[in-house]
Amino acid sequence: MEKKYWQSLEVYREMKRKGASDKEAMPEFSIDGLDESEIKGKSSRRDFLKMMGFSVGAVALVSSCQMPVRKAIPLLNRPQELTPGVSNYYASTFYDGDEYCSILVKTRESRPIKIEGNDLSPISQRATTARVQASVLDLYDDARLKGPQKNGKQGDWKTIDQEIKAKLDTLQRDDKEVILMTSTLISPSTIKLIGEFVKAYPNVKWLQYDSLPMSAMRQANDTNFGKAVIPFYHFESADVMVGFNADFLGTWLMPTTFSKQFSKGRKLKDGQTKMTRLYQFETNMSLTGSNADYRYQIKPSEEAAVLLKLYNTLAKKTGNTVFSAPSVKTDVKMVAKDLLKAKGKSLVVSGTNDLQIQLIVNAINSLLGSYGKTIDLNTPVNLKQGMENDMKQAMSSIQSGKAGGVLFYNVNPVYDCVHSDKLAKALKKLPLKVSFATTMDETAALCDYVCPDNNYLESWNDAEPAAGFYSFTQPAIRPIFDTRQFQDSLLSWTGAGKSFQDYLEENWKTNFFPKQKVFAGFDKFWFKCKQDGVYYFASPEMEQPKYKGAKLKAPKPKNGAVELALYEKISAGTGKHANNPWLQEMPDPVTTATWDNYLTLSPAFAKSRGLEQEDVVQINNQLELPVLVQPGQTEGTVGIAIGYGRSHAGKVGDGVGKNVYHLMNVSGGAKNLLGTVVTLKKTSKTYPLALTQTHHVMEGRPIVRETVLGEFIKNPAAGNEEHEKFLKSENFSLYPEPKFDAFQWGISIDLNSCTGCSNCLISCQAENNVAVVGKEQVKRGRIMQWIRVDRYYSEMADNPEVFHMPVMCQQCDNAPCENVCPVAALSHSDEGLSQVTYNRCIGTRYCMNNCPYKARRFNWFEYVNNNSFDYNMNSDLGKLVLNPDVTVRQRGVVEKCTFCVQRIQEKKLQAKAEDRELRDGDILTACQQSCPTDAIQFGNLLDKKSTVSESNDTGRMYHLLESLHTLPSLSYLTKVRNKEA
Amino acid sequence: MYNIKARGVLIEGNKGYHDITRDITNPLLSKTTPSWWWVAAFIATSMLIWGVWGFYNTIAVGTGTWGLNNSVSWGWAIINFVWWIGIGHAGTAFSIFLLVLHQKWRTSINRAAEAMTIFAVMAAGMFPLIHMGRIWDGFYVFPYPNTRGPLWVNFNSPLFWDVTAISTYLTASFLFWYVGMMPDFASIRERTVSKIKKKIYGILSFGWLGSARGWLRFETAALLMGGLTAPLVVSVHSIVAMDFAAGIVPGWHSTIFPPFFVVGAIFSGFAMVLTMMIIVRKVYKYEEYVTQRHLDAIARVLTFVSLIMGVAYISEIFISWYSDSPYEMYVFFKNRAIGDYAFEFWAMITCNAIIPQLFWFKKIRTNITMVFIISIFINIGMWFERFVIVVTSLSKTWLPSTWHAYTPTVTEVAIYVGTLGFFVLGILLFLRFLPMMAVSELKGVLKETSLITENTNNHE
Amino acid sequence: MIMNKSVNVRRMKIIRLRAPLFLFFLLFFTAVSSLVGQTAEAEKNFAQCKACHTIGGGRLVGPDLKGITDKFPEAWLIKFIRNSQALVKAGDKDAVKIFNEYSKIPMPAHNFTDAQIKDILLYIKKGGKLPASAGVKKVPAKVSPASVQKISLSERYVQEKREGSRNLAIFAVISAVLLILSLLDLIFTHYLKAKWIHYVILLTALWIIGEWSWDYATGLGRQQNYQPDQPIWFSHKVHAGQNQIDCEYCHFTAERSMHAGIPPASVCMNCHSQVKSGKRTGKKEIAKIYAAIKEKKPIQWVKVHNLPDFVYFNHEQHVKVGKLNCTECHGDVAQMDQIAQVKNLSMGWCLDCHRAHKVQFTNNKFYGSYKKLHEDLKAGKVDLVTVKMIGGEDCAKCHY
Amino acid sequence: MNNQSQILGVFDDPDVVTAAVKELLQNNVSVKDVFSPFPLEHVWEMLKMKTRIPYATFIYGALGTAGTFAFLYWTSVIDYPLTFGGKPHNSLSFAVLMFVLTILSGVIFTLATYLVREKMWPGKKVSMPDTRTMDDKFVIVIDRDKNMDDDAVRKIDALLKKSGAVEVNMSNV
Repeated sequence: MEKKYWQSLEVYREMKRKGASDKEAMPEFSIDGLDESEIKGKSSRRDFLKMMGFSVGAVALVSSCQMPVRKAIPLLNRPQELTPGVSNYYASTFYDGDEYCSILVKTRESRPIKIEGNDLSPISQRATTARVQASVLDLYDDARLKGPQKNGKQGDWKTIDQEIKAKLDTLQRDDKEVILMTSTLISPSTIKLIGEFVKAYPNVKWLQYDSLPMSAMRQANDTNFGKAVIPFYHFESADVMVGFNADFLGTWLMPTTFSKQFSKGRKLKDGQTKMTRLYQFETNMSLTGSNADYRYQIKPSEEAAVLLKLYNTLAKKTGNTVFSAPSVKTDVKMVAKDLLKAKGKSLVVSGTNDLQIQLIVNAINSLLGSYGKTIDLNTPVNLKQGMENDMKQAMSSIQSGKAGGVLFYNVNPVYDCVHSDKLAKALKKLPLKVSFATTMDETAALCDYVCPDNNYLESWNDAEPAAGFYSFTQPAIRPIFDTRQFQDSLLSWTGAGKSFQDYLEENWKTNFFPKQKVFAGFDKFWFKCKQDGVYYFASPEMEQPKYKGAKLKAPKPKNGAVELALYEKISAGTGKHANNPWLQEMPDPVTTATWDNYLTLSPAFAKSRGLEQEDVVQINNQLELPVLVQPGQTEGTVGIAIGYGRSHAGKVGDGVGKNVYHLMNVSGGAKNLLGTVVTLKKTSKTYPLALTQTHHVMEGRPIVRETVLGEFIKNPAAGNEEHEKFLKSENFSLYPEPKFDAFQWGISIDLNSCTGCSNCLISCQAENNVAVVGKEQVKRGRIMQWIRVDRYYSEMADNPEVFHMPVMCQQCDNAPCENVCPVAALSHSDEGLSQVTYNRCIGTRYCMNNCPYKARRFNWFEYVNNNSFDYNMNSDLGKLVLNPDVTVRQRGVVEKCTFCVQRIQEKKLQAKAEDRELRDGDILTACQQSCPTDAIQFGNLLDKKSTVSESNDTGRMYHLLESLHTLPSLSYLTKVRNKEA
Repeated sequence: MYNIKARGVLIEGNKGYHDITRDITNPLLSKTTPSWWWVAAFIATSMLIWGVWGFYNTIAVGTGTWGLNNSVSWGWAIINFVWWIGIGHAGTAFSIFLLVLHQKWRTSINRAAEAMTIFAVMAAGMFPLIHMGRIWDGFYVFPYPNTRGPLWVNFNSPLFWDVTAISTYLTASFLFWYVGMMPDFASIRERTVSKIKKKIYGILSFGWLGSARGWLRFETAALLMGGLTAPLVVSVHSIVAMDFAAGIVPGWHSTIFPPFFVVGAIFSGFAMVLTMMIIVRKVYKYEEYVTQRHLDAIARVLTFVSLIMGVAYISEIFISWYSDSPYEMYVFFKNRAIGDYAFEFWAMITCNAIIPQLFWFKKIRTNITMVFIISIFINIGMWFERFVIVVTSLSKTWLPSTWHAYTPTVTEVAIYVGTLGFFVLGILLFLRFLPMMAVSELKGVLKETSLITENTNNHE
Repeated sequence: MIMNKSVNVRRMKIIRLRAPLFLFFLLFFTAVSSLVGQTAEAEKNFAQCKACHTIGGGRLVGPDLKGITDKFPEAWLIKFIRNSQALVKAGDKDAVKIFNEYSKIPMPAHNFTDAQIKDILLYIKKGGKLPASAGVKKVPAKVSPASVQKISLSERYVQEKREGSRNLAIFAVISAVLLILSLLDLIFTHYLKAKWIHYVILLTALWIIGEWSWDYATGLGRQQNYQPDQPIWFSHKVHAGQNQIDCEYCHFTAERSMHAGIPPASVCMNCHSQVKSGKRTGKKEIAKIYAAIKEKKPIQWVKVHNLPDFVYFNHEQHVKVGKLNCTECHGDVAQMDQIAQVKNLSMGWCLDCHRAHKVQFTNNKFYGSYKKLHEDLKAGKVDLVTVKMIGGEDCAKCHY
Repeated sequence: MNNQSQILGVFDDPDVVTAAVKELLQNNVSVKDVFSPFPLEHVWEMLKMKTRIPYATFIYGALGTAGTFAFLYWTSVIDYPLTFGGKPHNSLSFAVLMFVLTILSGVIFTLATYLVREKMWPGKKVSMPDTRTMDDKFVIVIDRDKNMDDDAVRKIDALLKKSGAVEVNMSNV
């Protein structure tokens, strides 16, 4: 497989060398007599890719005659040879040091072009997050290093290997410590390999470093259970969940898994009337908080106290030991009542990396008997293994000069550790500094050697996210550049003359294969592993370890002082993917801001400080950030997102926002996002923020319709009275309602399941070649994403309810847009789709005015091959991510969601080719495919048994703005909150 | 006869036929171009050039150079388009309505008014063009047989009606205008001494003789064309109105729009005529042809029309309240009256419905400067009306999440100024090279009005 | 490009002239040969077999022919030689067996007359020796007369179209000049007194110019009759025509993918590992394949049939599902040396087919979903289901 | 024109001309034509001049309506029916276009007919009996045919003078 791609990449490089002489390189596309527009369109269109396709076809087989190509086995199609124009899927694993996800990689002409969730994985269960979706673009990042670097200059592997080996040997001789600093590693084989490496160089000290550690929880579990582990949580089996500053639907630990679990308990499908309840105590308005049934605002410094108060109330009721607690006004009676009611089916989590707090949480959970029910200590999660003390020691030994060398793998401490400046200074003295970074990041820039690692889509690897759950990474493409996998580097330095691929295979042959009984031969087993991408070794049922109590105490809440609450954004994360334009332009689900981080304040607090949106504020008299007024933020606190302010990310990520890692709270020993005390000073400056939404309340319009569980049980159509009214009113129309034969495509969106995570948005962007337009354009209200996740507040109060509503083209049967297009570029298909024909569009924009949902986007500029929009579509490398089945739109045409018509056509064709009827669920739109909560259902409305028809067939179903009688094919299900009315 | 009496003498200073010919044709025949003409022409041209830059910028860089966004995707371009079309109404409305109504006092104004129509409509026509995202594919709007299936156009689209209506209107008005000029060309042909002018006007005059039979057919044809074009005048702006009325945007979707737009058009048109004629009669010393009474007549018409406008505004607001639709009500009571665009809204009300009421006073009506100023105000007010309709409605439609404000950019301004320049330049050329009043018609009315002269004199 | 087109033109002309001659010769000689039997012609013809077969010299591409006549009945052999693929497709056991045994390399079809084949078989039986009796006669290279005829036809079509449009352009220019002249005369120099002449000229000129501009405009962005030079002078006539190689043998993805697929050099090698020289071009062209493989450089064929990039066209849909014949869109490829685009590939052309063409409505279970149409079909409301009736005119069928 | 001469009575007042024409007709002198700087309705009546252009116009209009509908129906119902916003193919909105195009065809063809009947085209050479008719004079033209002897001419001349001609000329064109 991969070899072929590499071959045609040769062609691609050749072209590059020839300069922009695409024509020359592919005469088949030099057509005379094309009119201006088409020629313009040409360069931006899929011809480049087509050409790849063809040459791939050709070269592939040539090469395969010569040298046998090692094939990675795809999941769906088994290609004897690659078929241009047909996509292959490879099961693989996404793991970037923070987040794990099992995925399928969709490749066309052996180019990875899309990431899809892998439904065979028991951990991520076909769910993905925005960052996973966007990761495919990192593969085609121009900032990637093209080869090994020595002192910032391109070198070659041979010499660099020799030099590093030599240095390592010398360091070993005068036994200086060499620190191997990696992100948390979940790959058993890699860990084994590192062990061997350490054997070879005993002076090497391996430590795992997390930019956002969870060491406190491990410690707490160590004290309480004698196991320094992160347990596996089961939100699906909890009736009452209480979160303390844990954004488990957005960013905390395993958002994909937790979203899945969470949504399971809240689906009101087929007559189910039970629904779990979520209490959220938090400082910032997080995604999880916005989905909570009850949300309490607490200051960081109050968290411990509140938790202890909760514990005490519970303890009183259950007659356990009560600890003295400082008083806080937050009322926890109701929570306590519910928790006790749901004893054993309850779960309390805290995202705060603070030992005291975690101890209290454990105490509460054990008191409620959650262990073994909703918390499983015997399947520990292997993420976030970094322990603070190791890092501290490392720092000291680096500073003291005890260490002679340091190797950085998948970490960027110079950017994201608290004392980055100290570290940077200290590094200068070291004789050997090696980084395995894929790009010249802040740390790599200070190293004398950079041995660029492969992108994960080019690598072999395995992973064990949680004990017993294994998962595999296999290359979907040969390394594009002269890069080498980290593990291969280690292997070549230890002098083990084999590739990591063999190493991996051997390791599995010797250590894992024997453990299983299913497969007789290893080859079959290995094939299966690679085909499924995951493998599960059932561990024997074990007794949960006994809980050993510990003294619980809580500090007095600070009063008056402004407390800072740093948080992780869904899009930016820890800043690893800062150079990914898709993520940068992804509107934050809660603030709808793009391209920046900012200071969030509650409206009241802002007013009291005389601050307006976009005013620039000085924090601790140094760092300047603009204000964003955020309802729901706790009074007297401010929030800032980490993961911004990269200086060495690349052309996209550099200088976006400000780096605030140094503001993390290290007072409690472990470094903690919450609780730093800061001072605010208003400046005269203002700074524009690019928000995709400027009005935040519904003005009493029946847009998102909601009810509470009690009402819903009484009447499933509760909160949906408007719909009743609409049905009763005879909608007089001059024309008969349109009828369809065979197919009428429809989507149903369950607003109750949708958490607003916005990952559909990126998935859609990747699938449909949606352009990135940059901050300036976003600010001017010219976003391009076809899906808009609208966010409304119940009112601009201090603790509003939040609604998330994905809005894309509703594919109306009486589409107002179609009527007004003068050139017939919009028409209605026989399958109920509102078709948009880009090449016919002349851009009068009348349809945009006439679309009540404003779901149409206009290409205000040429977004392709345009230096003023220097994102992925402006570089030949970046263009490799484009989906060849979807037109890249030219300047001046209107575009919109097509219900992924290319996927519809593909699957229909497949059905025809296989001479069978189309099955429900054959077609998955991009948004549906990637939805972690299955809120989006696509299918045939004429087929009464299809999932979409069934979910529409409830009292909760309504159409957006149905009173307009546009007859949309896209329907919504009312939101139900589990609240007392 | 009432109106004539009331209006009294149409041509003052006891002129004879020859005087008329002389007065009207001299400016054309004179070799020297007045210096004010050059100055005006220079200013107009420089405006036009700036506009050309605007065009270039839009076509070369993209529609993104405008202030539009995904929510407000129509802006100045459409506003100006409607505004110009409105002005374009004056001419034809003037000549044709008054022709059909046998209003003799049109004679000294209609020619200029028609010229105004032609150039205004041309100016208007530029906006839909430049407004297109892909102007190079603009020909797609024409339903010509092609090899795409053949793929025709969407005949349901108000925009397509627009294209048809406006091009028809332009053609019809132009022909009507030209036919009216043929006899005058002939008289110039006979009068001029310069060989070239003789040749050119000879060609233009189509060999007009002025025989009795000729006049008979001429009159019939002219009357027929006028009669046919009259409904067109109404239909054109009704159709422009349908661009909005056929849309579902709250604030657009309203049945009152077509008549409302037509009235508005006539309003702005007459105002523009007033503005122009006041200047022309000054620089060309035509006080005897465009008399106080003419201006007075127009002023009266304006007063009446502005009342209609006022009613229209009120009924619009009333209907929105009566509809009880939250969306409609939001547009009028929140967004327009007290929203971000309150200024534009109130400016519209004042300029169109209130200020013209000053015309009730004879003092003001007869004070040329005041009339001039008010006419300018009306032009501005009508521009604001279009702004209110287009922008405020779009900026806050159905889903609050999509609400977005709009501010124009320099490119849009440039294009607007450019069209102004184009219009002025056109008028200047017209004044320089074409008979700016219908000579033959003036002669036609000279006799009977001078008869009136006597008896009106008796009256006064 | 233009240069070599004219070259093509010349070659074609010659062939056209020759065609009848060939016919005559052929008839004559077949007649003679059948009488004489076991002539030098057999040896001559066997030259074609030598590429892949030996007589007692072991296997090459194909089997050793020694004693073949004893292994198989003559009738079968004749069938096989004339068109082996047909037999294989028909599922003839032996044929399939051989086909598979010799790594699925098809034996090119040979259109010999029975007599000739019998002759050859005799020749083989005799171990490839000539009896002294047979006098040696010269025989012209044998080209299938039918195909010669057709070549000239199909290529002449392309030629004529091309020339036609060129002439039209010339006419247009001339008439434009006339138009201007007549206008000048009409207005200024009244040289011709009779006005009507002017008018006649004007009208005709306008008409011609209109014709031309229409022709030109519709040709914009299209390339009907486009016949570029290929890096290798590859003749479809020889491969698809004379040797009857199935289209999908080389364009192997046509049934599985949106692209028909341009055959990789390795596919060429299946046969050309043995067939090292061609009748018309000798070793020159075939050598290029070997070169390509040696240098691991893909052969950069020039794409002839191009659709605009905003059109999504899928071969699988048309070839496999729609059961269309390749020639319906690509013209009679089997009769072209250099491939030319015969159809104009305009949207109108696509639609015309979609409107008229019958879908596999009852043969393909997929269409079972169209309940209403099926009822209508039963009720006889519609007699056949065209693509149009199931949304074949929808924009999103091809544009997304 | 034919080589015979004409009698031209030149007047300078529309009403006088009208009177004069009446006078001449009563003395059954055949008035060939009257040239004037602006239309004189009464003269047409007296000379019994008629035009049928209105009928033509009506036909053009009718054709315009029918033609437009035919075209619209063929294109959007028969030739390539596309569905827009759930509207039927044969849509009410045709009315608008039919209305507009009716007027267009009416206007254009009326003008064309007028030009054809008047035999007018750009740059047509004309010779006027008296160019002053383009300015302020009105001219009555009377053909002098063979059988018209001098006193007959004189009689006409006198008549003209009597009825207020400022001058009477002979022209041999």
